[in-house]
Amino acid sequence: MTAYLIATLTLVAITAITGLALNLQWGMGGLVNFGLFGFYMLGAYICGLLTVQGVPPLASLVGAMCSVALLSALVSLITVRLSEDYLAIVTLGFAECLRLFISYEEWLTRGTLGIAGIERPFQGLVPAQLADTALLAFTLIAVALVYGALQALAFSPFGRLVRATREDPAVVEALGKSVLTVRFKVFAVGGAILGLAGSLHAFYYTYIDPTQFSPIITAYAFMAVVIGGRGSNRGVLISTFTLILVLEGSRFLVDWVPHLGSSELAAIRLILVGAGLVLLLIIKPDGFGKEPRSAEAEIRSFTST
Amino acid sequence: MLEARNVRVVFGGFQALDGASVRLPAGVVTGIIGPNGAGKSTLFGVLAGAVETASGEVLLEGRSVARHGPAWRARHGLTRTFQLSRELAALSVLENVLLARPKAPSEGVFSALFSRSAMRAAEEVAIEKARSLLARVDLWRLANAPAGVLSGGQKKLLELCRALMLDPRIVLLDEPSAGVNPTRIGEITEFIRTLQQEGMSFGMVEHNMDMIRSLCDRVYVLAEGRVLTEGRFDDVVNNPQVASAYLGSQP
Amino acid sequence: MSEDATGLVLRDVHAGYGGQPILHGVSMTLRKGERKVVIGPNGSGKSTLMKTAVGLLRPLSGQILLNGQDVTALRASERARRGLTYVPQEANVFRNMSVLENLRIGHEFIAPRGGLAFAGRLEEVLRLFPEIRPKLGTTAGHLSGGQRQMVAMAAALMPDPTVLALDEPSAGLSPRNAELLFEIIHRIADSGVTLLLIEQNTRLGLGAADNGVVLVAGQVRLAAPTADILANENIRRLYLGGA
Amino acid sequence: MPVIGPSRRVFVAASFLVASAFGLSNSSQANEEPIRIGILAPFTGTGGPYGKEIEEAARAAAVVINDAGGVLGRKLELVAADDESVPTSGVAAARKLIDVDKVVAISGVWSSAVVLAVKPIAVEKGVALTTVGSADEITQGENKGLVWRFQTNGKDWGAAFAKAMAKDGIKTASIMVLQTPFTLSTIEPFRKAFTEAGGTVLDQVAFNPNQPSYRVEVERIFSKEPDAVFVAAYVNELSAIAKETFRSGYDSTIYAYSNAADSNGKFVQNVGKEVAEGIVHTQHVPIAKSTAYSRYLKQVNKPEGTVATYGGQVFDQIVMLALAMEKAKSTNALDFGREFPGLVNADAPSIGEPAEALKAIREGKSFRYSGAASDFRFAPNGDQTNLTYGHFRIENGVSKLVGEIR
Amino acid sequence: MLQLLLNGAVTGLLLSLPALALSLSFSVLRFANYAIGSYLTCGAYLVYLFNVLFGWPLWIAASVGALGLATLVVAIDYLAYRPLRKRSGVTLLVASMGVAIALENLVRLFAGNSPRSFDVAVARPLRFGGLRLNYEQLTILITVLTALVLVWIIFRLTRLGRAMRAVADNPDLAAVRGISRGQVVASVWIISGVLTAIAGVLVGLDANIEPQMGWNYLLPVFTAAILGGIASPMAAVAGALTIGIAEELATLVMPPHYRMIVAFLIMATLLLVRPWGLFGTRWVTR
Repeated sequence: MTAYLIATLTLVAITAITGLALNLQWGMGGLVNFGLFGFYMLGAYICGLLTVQGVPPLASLVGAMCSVALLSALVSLITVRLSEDYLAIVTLGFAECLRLFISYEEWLTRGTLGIAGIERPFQGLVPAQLADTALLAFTLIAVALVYGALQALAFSPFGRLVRATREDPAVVEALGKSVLTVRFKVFAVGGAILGLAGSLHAFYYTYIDPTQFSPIITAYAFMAVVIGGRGSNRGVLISTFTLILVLEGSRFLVDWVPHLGSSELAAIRLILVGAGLVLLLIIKPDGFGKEPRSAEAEIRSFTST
Repeated sequence: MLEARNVRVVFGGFQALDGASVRLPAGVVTGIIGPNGAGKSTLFGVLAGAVETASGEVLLEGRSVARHGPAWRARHGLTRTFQLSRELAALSVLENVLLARPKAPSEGVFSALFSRSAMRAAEEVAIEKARSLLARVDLWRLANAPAGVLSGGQKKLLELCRALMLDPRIVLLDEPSAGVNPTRIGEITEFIRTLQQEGMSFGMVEHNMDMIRSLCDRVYVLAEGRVLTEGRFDDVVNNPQVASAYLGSQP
Repeated sequence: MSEDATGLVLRDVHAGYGGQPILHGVSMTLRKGERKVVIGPNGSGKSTLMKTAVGLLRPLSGQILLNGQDVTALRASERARRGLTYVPQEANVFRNMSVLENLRIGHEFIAPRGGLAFAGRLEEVLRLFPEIRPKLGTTAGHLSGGQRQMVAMAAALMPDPTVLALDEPSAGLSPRNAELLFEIIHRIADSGVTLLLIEQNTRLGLGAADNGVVLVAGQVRLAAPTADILANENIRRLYLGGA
Repeated sequence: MPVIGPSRRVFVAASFLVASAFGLSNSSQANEEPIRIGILAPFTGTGGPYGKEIEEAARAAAVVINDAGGVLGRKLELVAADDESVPTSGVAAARKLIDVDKVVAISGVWSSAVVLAVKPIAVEKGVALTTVGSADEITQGENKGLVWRFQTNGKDWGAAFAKAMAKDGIKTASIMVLQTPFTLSTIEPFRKAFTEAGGTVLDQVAFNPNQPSYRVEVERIFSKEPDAVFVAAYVNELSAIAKETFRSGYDSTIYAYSNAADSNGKFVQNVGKEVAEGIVHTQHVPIAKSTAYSRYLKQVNKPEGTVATYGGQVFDQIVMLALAMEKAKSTNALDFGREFPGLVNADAPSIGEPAEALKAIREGKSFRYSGAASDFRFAPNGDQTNLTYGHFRIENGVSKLVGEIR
Repeated sequence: MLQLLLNGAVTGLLLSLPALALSLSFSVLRFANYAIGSYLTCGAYLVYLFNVLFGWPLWIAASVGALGLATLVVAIDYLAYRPLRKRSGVTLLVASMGVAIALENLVRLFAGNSPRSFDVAVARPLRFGGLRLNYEQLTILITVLTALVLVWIIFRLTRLGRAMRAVADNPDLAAVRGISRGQVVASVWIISGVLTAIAGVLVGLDANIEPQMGWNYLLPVFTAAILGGIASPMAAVAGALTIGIAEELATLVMPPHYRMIVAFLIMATLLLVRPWGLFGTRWVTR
């Protein structure tokens, strides 16, 4: 059971990082990145391909973060003019095309066979029995760093600027800030975080293939942010935990309801997951947290008309 | 100072501006009046760089700025307010104003992550400046409130503060008095006059003739995308053509 | 005064957004055929009052009566069917539909079926607004601000309402257009419709009404004939600016 | 098809009695915890159509084993989990099976991608992994004798198609292949064998899982009018492609995997007799004439002659796990995993009835297990060898065995 | 080439019904209903139930099934979307993801995973010179065109259509003009339910009936709707035709498995030139 909890917590942590990245891009920045899973996949693939080439895992991770950040930022240049819905579909289309490319360009990515035997960071240094625990520790550190960095950003003038571009890009332009630059940075930072999450995915599974990456990753990230309360990093952490708890906990259903076939139980489990999600949205309208402010003036009197 | 030459703007077949030319000299308030749909706001959009022109030129301090967007122009001393207030509703009043402070390295990702004390110091300076602006229009008491809860008039004032936070040399005011409590219009007028006397230049679209009369040296009258006439306020309002197109029986 | 003689009554209405009250106990009575204007500084709750009166905002407490019946719990669409129509301040026409369609929509969901025929009403309304007759085929979104205001008012008049509520008709209009519009409002009022008006431009607003209500900070500060309000130095100085 | 004769039945009953007596006499052992085996199957997602068949077969085998006294005096207990046909969910489910349910083996795994993702964990945790996945990579690398494939590998299967075509006199063929590790693994071997036998491959297209339509691919491949088209796909895609081919007016013969073109009769039921007519499929046999297979069909109440390839293979997995544990006298997969080859490769009399085989082990008799899905042998790496492929043709809605390919 | 165009046009028409349903509900409710794919699946299975298990002729089964789906869709709106109506479009989008997961698996629970077909024999194609047109394509062509004309008539010429367009244009104004939003919302769901069910039948005829059938169409449907300009329902049809034909013609220059990339590139380019969609009007938010 402990081993299972460790593995599940690692999963929570990776999902949390993905959720945090989306919270920066969509929660704060208003950029509906439906192609999130594509950047995540790219992170996993770059990291995976580098490690199997013999590059040390940590270096691969950094490489993945940098290259995904760069590519993500480049995509932002193309999409800067698009409004919400169109940005969503263009990023989604981009990610799907990327997945096709990875599935078919076998010379580079080994196609649908995937990449096996990905080395984890510090693999040689920890005994095999503690490998999962070590990875969990590593992942949790990553979550803490990402969370810290995003909180710092959220409370900084940069965070304010990002939220302002979400509210009204034209105003931001009129105030002398380039919306393109802000979006570029948001996509780059978000891309780096997604690259990190993807790399951790590769480390966790040690085997990656194109079928592991689908829009469901994007969907989970959106669920995490919406349930967590848009803009709140703390809320995202709580909601990812809840989300994985629901998803994984429902696996134990099979043990409680023994007289139904497994096909039926599997279906019931996913029905409950779907219904639970809707219910959560209805009964928890504000999510788990609230959006931070960049500056609170030292006055508390608050009147409104 | 700021000049538009023979500007044409077309929106999907509709001629919003049809060869309009205006000059906004330094240190004065230039008024732009005209009936609805005359293209006043479009003209401001062109001057500020938010609206693309089909032809014509925009000169800022003598140089053509056609290829520069609103952000660049704002960094070079030209900013604007909007006809319908565009406050950032989810941000606090203070944040709305702080946003407009001149571009600084402390606004980047790097300083937010690795150079926080410098960032904070810069913030404090900016907050102090924002405080003095907001206090002047009696909004400081609402500094932490989300801008969305302000009334229409307060939003207009917030926009004005936001524009001034940039330390601009020219501000384009699009109907600064619309929706503002009449008693406060006088204060705004005084505020603008003070700033003008300190050397700031303004362009102003306005329907409130009292305000135009007391602030503007020169007035342009726009109609159907063209400059109908220009001149001193009194000359313009006494122009019968203007009266029939725009002013009606008032003053 | 008996209640059947009244068009619209508000009794101790508290209303606001997200639980935050903006109106603090507003009461007023609009008699049949009366023209009433609500004025007051910005943020005093004029628009909230209007939205509550027509049913776009559910009051937190209080009562609203229309033609003697309690309509507090009814939605805007149901109040419209009982004779209260409304012209919002902005976005007051269906932009992507033709002027004729706007007028038709103004009529067909409110007028009782088998009641006044559309064609007849259209003629009557176009007589009030001859300016829009040539524009019937135009998409409403392509009209100028003043023309839109007219189409919006025409649409609101189509079902022959008992009470017409206008939210700042002069907003965004040039002085000339605002005056033209108020000429039309006079025409409408003369046709016998009960009129509730919110106006920023106090000079025009008070000029068009019999009675005025001064709203300050969500409360009625003064309710009096317009002539009295104009004569009240205090009110003039505090709320009406130089106008 | 041999029917279990009376003597055999008596024997089964007898062994049953012996086994229960054995169980009773060792009541202390009978009280012990059951031995748990995880069934990781695709109950939802692309592999959904096969999940039920896999689980039923595993349950049938467990009943047979438990009725024969269980393993080492303990009952087998199956814990099923849904891998949603996706590696990530597969890993999560596998971790739960291993760490929470403490299974000694994970069986049934259908998708090659899921196997490849689960394999590192199984190997690390010392849990046996038996699969019906066909990708060559599954058995490659360090497996510690834990990973066993109950399916032909793609290489042999591809070659079998070439041979079937050669026998049918096919000169020109084209290929439509679903982009998955399993299906792709059959393509190159097929091409090579087919070309070597003098055939010409005209064209090849790959397509993606879950495409809304296959019209484009069908147009492109069939318009060149090859004698045959090798459609490497599962039942969903094959159904859509077969219908599309028919209604587009093309006549090339379709060759497909049996698990797609028969699949418990679902294919014909789905596309209709007319469309299915003449479609050729191959699969390793003898599924139709083995004792173990009959036992399986009887246990799941399916009529004789049903082609349920994955079912047969999974049935074998559970039986083999039971036999291996019994033989190794251990429930540690690192011990019993190594017994797999010995159980089928021995030069000894064949036994197809699981209960009999169990008894033989307990009695120390030498034998070899002859499986339900095939009379297979194991190579040291975990691949099955010595497979015979059935060459079926659908005639009037029924699969007819027209020959065998070795 | 002509064959490719024909096939592409038919595929596009097939896409156009759910795309129309999607943008119809978007224009009135302001959220992109991710569950449209599973609605399609449910529709197909309902019709399958009547057609195969009850043995009714397909067209009767389809009519009853379409009404059944419409009821289901309205019920889902009542249970899941109505309590969230005041919330942002993305919240509703996420809710519809939940609905999609639940519905798809509800189908699985009752119908299992195996592919199924309607009780309709597959026939050889009609030939016009070199051009082949199969019966399913013909059915699609006639059904979709009829449905589109009917929707157009409802939309442009009826009281209900005006009410729908009015709510789409300006919900608050529509309310004060006496239009009951609840009724319009229900009508929109009924129409989109019927359209989606018809699409489900046509997809089932074209390929298989299986729990994932709608999911497979989701991306093309969304692409088509957005390409047309998601808030303008009739333009979604044009978007769908563009996607269908573009994907088909793409195979002339690329391997078929990459045809989505071409469709994507066309879409991206079009959106860069016309950021508000191919035929849509500029989105006014303020």
